[in-house]
Amino acid sequence: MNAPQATAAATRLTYREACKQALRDALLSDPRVFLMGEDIGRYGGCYAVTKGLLEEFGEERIRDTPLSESAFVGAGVGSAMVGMRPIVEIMTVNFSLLALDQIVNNAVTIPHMSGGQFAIPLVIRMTTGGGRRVAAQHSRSLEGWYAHIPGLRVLTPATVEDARFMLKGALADPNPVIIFEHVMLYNMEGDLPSDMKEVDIAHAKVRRAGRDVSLITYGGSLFKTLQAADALASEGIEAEVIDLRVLRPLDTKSILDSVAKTRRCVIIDEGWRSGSISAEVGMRIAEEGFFELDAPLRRVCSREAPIPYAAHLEDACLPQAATIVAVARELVRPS
Amino acid sequence: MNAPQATAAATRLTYREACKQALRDALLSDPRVFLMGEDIGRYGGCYAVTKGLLEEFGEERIRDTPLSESAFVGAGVGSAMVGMRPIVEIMTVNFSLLALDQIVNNAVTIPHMSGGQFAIPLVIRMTTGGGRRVAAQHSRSLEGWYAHIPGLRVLTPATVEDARFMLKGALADPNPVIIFEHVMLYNMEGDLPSDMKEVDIAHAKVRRAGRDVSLITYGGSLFKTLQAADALASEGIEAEVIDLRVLRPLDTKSILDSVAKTRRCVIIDEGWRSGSISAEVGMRIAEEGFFELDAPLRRVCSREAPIPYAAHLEDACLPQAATIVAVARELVRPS
Amino acid sequence: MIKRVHLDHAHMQHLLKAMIRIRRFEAKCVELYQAQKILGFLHLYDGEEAVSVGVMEALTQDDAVIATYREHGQALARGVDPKCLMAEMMGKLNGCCRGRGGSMHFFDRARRFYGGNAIVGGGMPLALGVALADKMQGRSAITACFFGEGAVDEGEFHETLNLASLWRLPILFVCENNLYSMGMAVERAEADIDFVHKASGYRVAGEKVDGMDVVAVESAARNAIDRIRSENEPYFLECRTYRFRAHSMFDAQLYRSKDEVEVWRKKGPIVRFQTWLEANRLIKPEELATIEEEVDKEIAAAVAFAEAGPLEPVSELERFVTMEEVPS
Amino acid sequence: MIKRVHLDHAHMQHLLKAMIRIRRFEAKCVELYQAQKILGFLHLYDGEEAVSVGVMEALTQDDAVIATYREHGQALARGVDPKCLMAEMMGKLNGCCRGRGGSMHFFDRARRFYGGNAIVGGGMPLALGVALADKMQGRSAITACFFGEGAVDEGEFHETLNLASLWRLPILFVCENNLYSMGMAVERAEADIDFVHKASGYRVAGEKVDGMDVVAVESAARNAIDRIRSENEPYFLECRTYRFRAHSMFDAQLYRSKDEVEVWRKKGPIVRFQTWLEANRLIKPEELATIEEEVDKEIAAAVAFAEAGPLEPVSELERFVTMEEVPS
Ligand SMILES: Cc1ncc(C[n+]2csc(CCOP(=O)(O)OP(=O)(O)O)c2C)c(N)n1
Ligand SMILES: Cc1ncc(C[n+]2csc(CCOP(=O)(O)OP(=O)(O)O)c2C)c(N)n1
Ligand SMILES: [Mg+2]
Ligand SMILES: [Mg+2]
Repeated sequence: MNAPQATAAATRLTYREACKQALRDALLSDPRVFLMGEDIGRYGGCYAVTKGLLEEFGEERIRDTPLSESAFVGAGVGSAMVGMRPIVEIMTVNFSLLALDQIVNNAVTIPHMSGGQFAIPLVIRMTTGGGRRVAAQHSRSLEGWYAHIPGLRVLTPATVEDARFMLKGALADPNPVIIFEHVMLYNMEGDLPSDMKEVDIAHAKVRRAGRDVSLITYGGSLFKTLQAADALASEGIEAEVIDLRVLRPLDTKSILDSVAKTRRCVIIDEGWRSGSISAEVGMRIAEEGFFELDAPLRRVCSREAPIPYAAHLEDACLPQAATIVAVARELVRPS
Repeated sequence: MNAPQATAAATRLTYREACKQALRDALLSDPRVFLMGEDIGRYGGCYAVTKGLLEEFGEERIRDTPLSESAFVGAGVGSAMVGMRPIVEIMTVNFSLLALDQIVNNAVTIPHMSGGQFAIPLVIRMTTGGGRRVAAQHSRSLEGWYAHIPGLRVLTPATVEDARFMLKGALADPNPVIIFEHVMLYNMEGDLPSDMKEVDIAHAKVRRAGRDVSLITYGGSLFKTLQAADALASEGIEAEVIDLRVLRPLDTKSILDSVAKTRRCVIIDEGWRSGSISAEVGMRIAEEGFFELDAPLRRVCSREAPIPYAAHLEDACLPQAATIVAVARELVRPS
Repeated sequence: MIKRVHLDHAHMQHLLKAMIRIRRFEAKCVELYQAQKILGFLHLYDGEEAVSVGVMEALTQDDAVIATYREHGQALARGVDPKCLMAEMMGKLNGCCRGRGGSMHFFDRARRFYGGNAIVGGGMPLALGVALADKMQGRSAITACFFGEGAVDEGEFHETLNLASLWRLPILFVCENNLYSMGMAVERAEADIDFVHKASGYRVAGEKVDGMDVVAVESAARNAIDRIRSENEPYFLECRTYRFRAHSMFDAQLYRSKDEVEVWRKKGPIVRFQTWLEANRLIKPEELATIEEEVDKEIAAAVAFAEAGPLEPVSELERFVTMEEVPS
Repeated sequence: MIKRVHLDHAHMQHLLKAMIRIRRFEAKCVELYQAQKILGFLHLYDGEEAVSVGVMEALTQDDAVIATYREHGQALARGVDPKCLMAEMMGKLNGCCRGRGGSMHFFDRARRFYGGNAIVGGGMPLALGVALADKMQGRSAITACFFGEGAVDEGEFHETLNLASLWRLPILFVCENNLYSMGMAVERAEADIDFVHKASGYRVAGEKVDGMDVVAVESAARNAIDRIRSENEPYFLECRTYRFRAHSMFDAQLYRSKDEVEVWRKKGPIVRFQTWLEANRLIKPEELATIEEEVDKEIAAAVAFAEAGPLEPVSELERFVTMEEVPS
């Protein structure tokens, strides 16, 4: 899972390191920024993202919390109402279920319900996704759920660039933003152009241009999809790969533009199929791009089951490049 | 919102009364059944559904719980593992966010993750929906979210018949089942054929046959949709109204059959549009019924905002018959 | 006990008036509810006025308040303009939340009133954040966090008390123990109804006060706040009180007897304080009449303001779903 | 203290063997992990063996167990077959959950072992249900609910203790206080580290026991269970213990010193009990050798069983997502 080699004017670093630099930047550039979460301090971060920040910024700004997801997320909301810029880490999306009341009933509701008296400039980071052999309760992909909630911005950095700079955009947003970091990406290396200072947090991005079929995806599935696109290219099928990047608000235009060109579309999503964000992407095409389509829409999602521990079963649950290739091929050249 | 008058062989009753009779039946016919929830006993039920049951069945079986959604839902899961048939009431879907960890991480996960050692025959009842002028935190429609979770059955009784008999089917299901009762339906009256003993909990139902457009809906929006169909009929447009009844597993065949006939489809859903169950319904059509479609898919959903208190604003947020009519008309006879 | 309350003539009248304001404001709300000008839920504070009035007296304008969904009294006692509140009750654009929040969701940024919250216990974690932000920004404000005794059953109570104590946050926890959460009597919901003892399980000090005695509440709140400042840690105040009316307008009150309610009514905070003032000749009949008259005028003005208020245009429905900037 | 433990020769050897079994089973797991035959998380119980062994001794086969995600020891002490556990660790079809659960999710219906749970605190509400169902069905079983001290911070702890007490459920709460939740020292996470006091806030009686002393734990558990039965209410047992190894295999242990670990290691439950037995000539060197040999054989057999086990066919992946019937 390596991106191309660094060019002269670029630095090579891991996704993990990119996340950390982003946090460090934020702490350095704005005294209102502080971090809260389980084991972000002394332990050094469950995925080592925050390692060293406690030593650099101290306990006031790098706040280890007890196992109290609801309370510390709510504390983030409250502090955001009173002028701070909290960055709250929930170790994994699985545990965020315990904090959902604070996110849904408070963070995203108060600005509107108070008639605009309060903004909630809160950033929540959490990991998502499977692949680590840690079984059902630790492997969910629920970012699609969050994309259902008005008032939230939902970001899914898939590249080192996005991991490095999406946080900056999120902090500049006066609204609650959730950043989903896919667990399997932390060790991935990539190049960061040295003149890069920010990325936009509003648009999808074409990661590979193509004319025969659109492969729309995000997060942890991006590299599998790019791999699939390479394989398809060797068969003469030119796939366009769209990285959604932002699950809410969805960048419908980029989706439609691609489909208008390719007239065929496969959506790849690590969430369970039914009611996933891939359904929404497809539905938007069926609503607004219907006459551009030459073929039925297709999805490659996770199997609709709790993700098992055994490696071969987990692999069978998650979207894989081979499946993407097969589905796209069948769509372009029906057998 | 009244169904046609009672015929000779039918009883007229409210949806509320139907829910209560269903609970009474269950308690009478199976000693393993018991109820837990906030204010279901002494108070008589927040919506008076359980009124009288405490007096009839006693405190052991009608268990008032403290305000501890996570604990008493979890208690339901545990007791279902050990031979009971709990029916847990969560007052409204809004509060179910506090119990989501128990539902997602335990109730639906344990059967699969334990390799089939345990079933969780748990029924959870909750109200859903808007229309009562109780503002954002009490008016959500999150049943679509639950429909995303493998292992759950999600039922949305919209008629007195379904309110009366879906519970029986739910209790016979060895898996966790959530029944969503729409708050605005409790006072609705309807006829119950006196020879009726059960309803199926696997299939959608055609509530009105038609050839020009399929209007697919469920729960609280059914009657608005039927009203819209009547209005369309007066304009010469014959709409077919499908009541999904079961949001998970979706009855894809009934959806596709209807669309194959009408070739046009509007989905009506009180959930927020993006990432709603209506997206899934649409996506299934776009995947499996694409070549049957003559027109883009359409949705009528709630506005993507927290639901405000003020009546005119709330009404503007929710799907209404007039909007359904307008969208369907435009689809059938583009202006 | 009363050591910290400076009970001069003006202050006594002020306390009485504040309670009467709440009582009459709500009586008017009931009328408007029956006339269907107020819709949805209506949770009356009738009987509990001394709690908010007493506690708010002890706060300064710099302090912050987290309210419950039964917050008419909390908002009025905090000094939120009755006009905006009444307009909010009636769903008008000139309401404190543009008519979007209604009875359960009053917000007033200027008065640091951080919202009614319709999720029981849902406001408690917010209190942590408000207090933490004040502390981190060097303000010496106190956050008064109101909650019913029913909220004590929720996990969020537990997590919040622990964090508040651990982080030594300046929070005054105000438990409005009116003995019921909807129809659930406190001893049926709580294994231990000694809340001060429960608070000690988080090393949060506290005390129980007669929530029907406005002076006692104010005094206890003043002491509590002194202690929060001197010890640099949160404090827990259980105010024993009682709700005279139904939980909301839909409640048949099957869970308690009329007699029980009657007994409590006699101990009501207004009747008690007023009787005491009268018995001790601390208020003249004409002063009382003036208070009542002024309150009635205020409320009439609030109703007029609300009636005259426009509705928010439907075209603005989506405004503030996302904010364009952080208000300052 | 030891009054309820019948410390005869056989029992002493049994306790020692049970602890050694856990220790060696896990040592083998580490090897297999390094060989990448076990994947994912691996949370070792190394140092805490006395807690599970002591508590499980006090249970009968009719009693029920709710475990944590650090449950190798809990499962072995409960008598779950090491073969099925090892196969589960290796993701095999002959594992106790067909290889679907792995290290954090052992289930064994026959032994009333209701699951490891990877959500901290997530098992506690289940304990309520299990105990309630037993009670309602007229069984006199006890439910032993294990949790780490980190789970005490979660709202579910609070809600569960309250309900257990309120409904007088026969639950033995076993708090495995190993002083850390991942890298969070207990005194940094809990405002009040006197857990027995905290439990009293729910009117749950309890006591603290030296979790490094297997006999003390067994004795305390037996007394606790007697009390649960006689008083018809739950009981809280805090077992002070220590985790000798990293939290999981990914932990650099920045949060504690090597010295601290070394000091605790010397107090380890096995070394301590074994030394005591030896010093008092209660075990002969050849008996110890036999125990170790038997355990090693058991584990070798478990590994062989696991190695030989097939993988679940991918075609069965969706089996049991929904059940076709309720197993009986
Ligand atoms: C999380 C949650 N569960 C249930 C409800 C429904 N409910 C509204 S008020 C209430 C009782 C609250 O009692 P208490 O906290 O004592 O406040 P009081 O009404 O007595 O002022 C309940 C159960 C809710 N709003 N939120
Ligand atoms: C709800 C939840 N939050 C966070 C985690 C991540 N996590 C796993 S174990 C652990 C520490 C648990 O500590 P404790 O309960 O004391 O058990 P111990 O590991 O010490 O046995 C944490 C934070 C989790 N699994 N579940
Ligand atoms: Mg109360
Ligand atoms: Mg621990």
